[in-house]
Amino acid sequence: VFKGSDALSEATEMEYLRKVLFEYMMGRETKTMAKVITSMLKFPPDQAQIVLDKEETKTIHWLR
Amino acid sequence: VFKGSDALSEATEMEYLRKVLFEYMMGRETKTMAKVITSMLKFPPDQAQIVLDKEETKTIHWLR
Amino acid sequence: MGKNNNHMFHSLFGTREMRILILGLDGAGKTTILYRLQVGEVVTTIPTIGFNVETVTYKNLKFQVWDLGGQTSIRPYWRCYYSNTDAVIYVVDSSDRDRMGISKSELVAMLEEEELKKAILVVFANKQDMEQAMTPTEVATALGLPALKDRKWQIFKTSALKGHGLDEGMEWLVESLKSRQ
Amino acid sequence: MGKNNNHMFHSLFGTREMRILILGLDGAGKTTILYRLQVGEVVTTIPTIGFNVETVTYKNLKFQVWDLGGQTSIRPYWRCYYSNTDAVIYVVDSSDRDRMGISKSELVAMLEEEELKKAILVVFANKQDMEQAMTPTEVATALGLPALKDRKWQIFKTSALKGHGLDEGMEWLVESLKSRQ
Ligand SMILES: Nc1nc2c(ncn2[C@@H]2O[C@H](COP(=O)(O)OP(=O)(O)OP(=O)(O)O)[C@@H](O)[C@H]2O)c(=O)[nH]1
Ligand SMILES: Nc1nc2c(ncn2[C@@H]2O[C@H](COP(=O)(O)OP(=O)(O)OP(=O)(O)O)[C@@H](O)[C@H]2O)c(=O)[nH]1
Ligand SMILES: [Mg+2]
Ligand SMILES: [Mg+2]
Repeated sequence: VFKGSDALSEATEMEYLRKVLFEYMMGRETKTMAKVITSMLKFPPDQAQIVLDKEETKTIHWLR
Repeated sequence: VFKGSDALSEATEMEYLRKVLFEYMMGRETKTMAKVITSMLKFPPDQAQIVLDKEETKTIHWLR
Repeated sequence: MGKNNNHMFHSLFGTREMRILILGLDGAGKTTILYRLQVGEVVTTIPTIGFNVETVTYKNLKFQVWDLGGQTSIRPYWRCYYSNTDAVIYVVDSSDRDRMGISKSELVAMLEEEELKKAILVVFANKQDMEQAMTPTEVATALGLPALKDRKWQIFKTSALKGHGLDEGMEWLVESLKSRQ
Repeated sequence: MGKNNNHMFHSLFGTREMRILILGLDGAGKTTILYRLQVGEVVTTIPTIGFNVETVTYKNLKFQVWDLGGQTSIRPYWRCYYSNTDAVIYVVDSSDRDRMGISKSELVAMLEEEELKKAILVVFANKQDMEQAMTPTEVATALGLPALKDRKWQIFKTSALKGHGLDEGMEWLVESLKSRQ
């Protein structure tokens, strides 16, 4: 993200990221939001996996 | 962020953001991390406040 | 299967929330359609930078409907939403002939994703109220729908503005989802 | 105050974790100092893009010590960490004469922040093992420390590499924190 694209789409991506982060931080749809966040910010695969696994655990916790 | 600065410091900021987000998503020092995130990504003041208030509530919850 | 079992099955089925994505290029009419479905009215929209997610009840089925922003720079993140999706409503601006090719590429890329392998596809050839609109058959051909393999799909001509065609599309979708169970 | 109360007071005091920030320009030696304090050894460091946070126990006091990256582009975010900070260890590369002015500006900006109003300031004039190092007095003057108002501060000459001066600095800090209670 934020590379090799024009200023306008950069602004769009920033706004999109803020929206997704806001939802994540409010605890809404965190599994999906976590995917978007780690993908937009190009988390290294191992770190992304740790984050997504953690989200899975949260969900299982809720279901119990 | 990610504007008006050279490519190198942009890369630094991205790495910094990833690090801070990772900690946040792992549930560590979330109050401080939330401040960094909302500040780096220039959340509108009202949204930043909502996020930080939510973090406060989390803490109070724990303390009880 | 006894009566009780049967009852439980229906009750489970009745409350399970289906996950539906509304996808398509920017300006196709996705957000307009979402709120048409939810509140039955045309709302004023702005380009969606992010998403809208609403619970829509249709024929006793509950849907969690996600309308994702379609602008070029945020399209790559559609895939983050694919997991556990039961159906995709793909919306096309039938009057936007220039971008039909782009719309096809995005559709093809989407259908290749493993997570959407079992998802039902409904295409809305939207904006049929416009003069220069392509017919549903033309749209279907332009998107390469007849060539699709291992995919339950159907195309409908719609006008989100006038409220035409959406009911037919949703009815087909509901029946398809039910018969899939 | 009865015996019990007194005991409780000490026990609370003994377990309360003080929050300390280690700040200063990139390359000043902050990370080296953090791990000197924690494990008593010189570790190999890379520039900190982010932060390190460790629990350091010193004279029965527990500190949560934050070492923040000092590069130009991430310095603006130091302020996000200021809340509830008991003390700041400000580290200066005493041999980096060219950037003493920048170091001063950052220090001044930091001390102006409301959240750090009551924080104790310890300055480490680090890298004293280097030939061209400025003396602590020179560093103090260059940073404008003598002009500070309403601030408990002290400067120490240190070499994180050789392990000189850190103990003296920490001892003063612990006493200052205790007498502040
Ligand atoms: N004429 C006509 N206009 C329509 C129809 N459906 C939607 N529109 C208009 O098309 C424009 C874009 O509609 P949106 O629903 O915001 O489009 P979208 O697909 O959500 O776009 P993004 O959020 O950018 O992805 C709006 O001005 C709508 O009023 C339709 O059936 N006919
Ligand atoms: N000669 C000498 N070198 C030191 C001393 N303290 C640290 N260094 C060296 O200075 C370099 C930078 O040290 P760090 O501790 O990584 O610096 P830092 O302040 O954490 O830098 P950032 O993380 O970029 O903010 C390393 O090569 C250290 O070994 C010292 O007292 N003397
Ligand atoms: Mg929209
Ligand atoms: Mg460091």
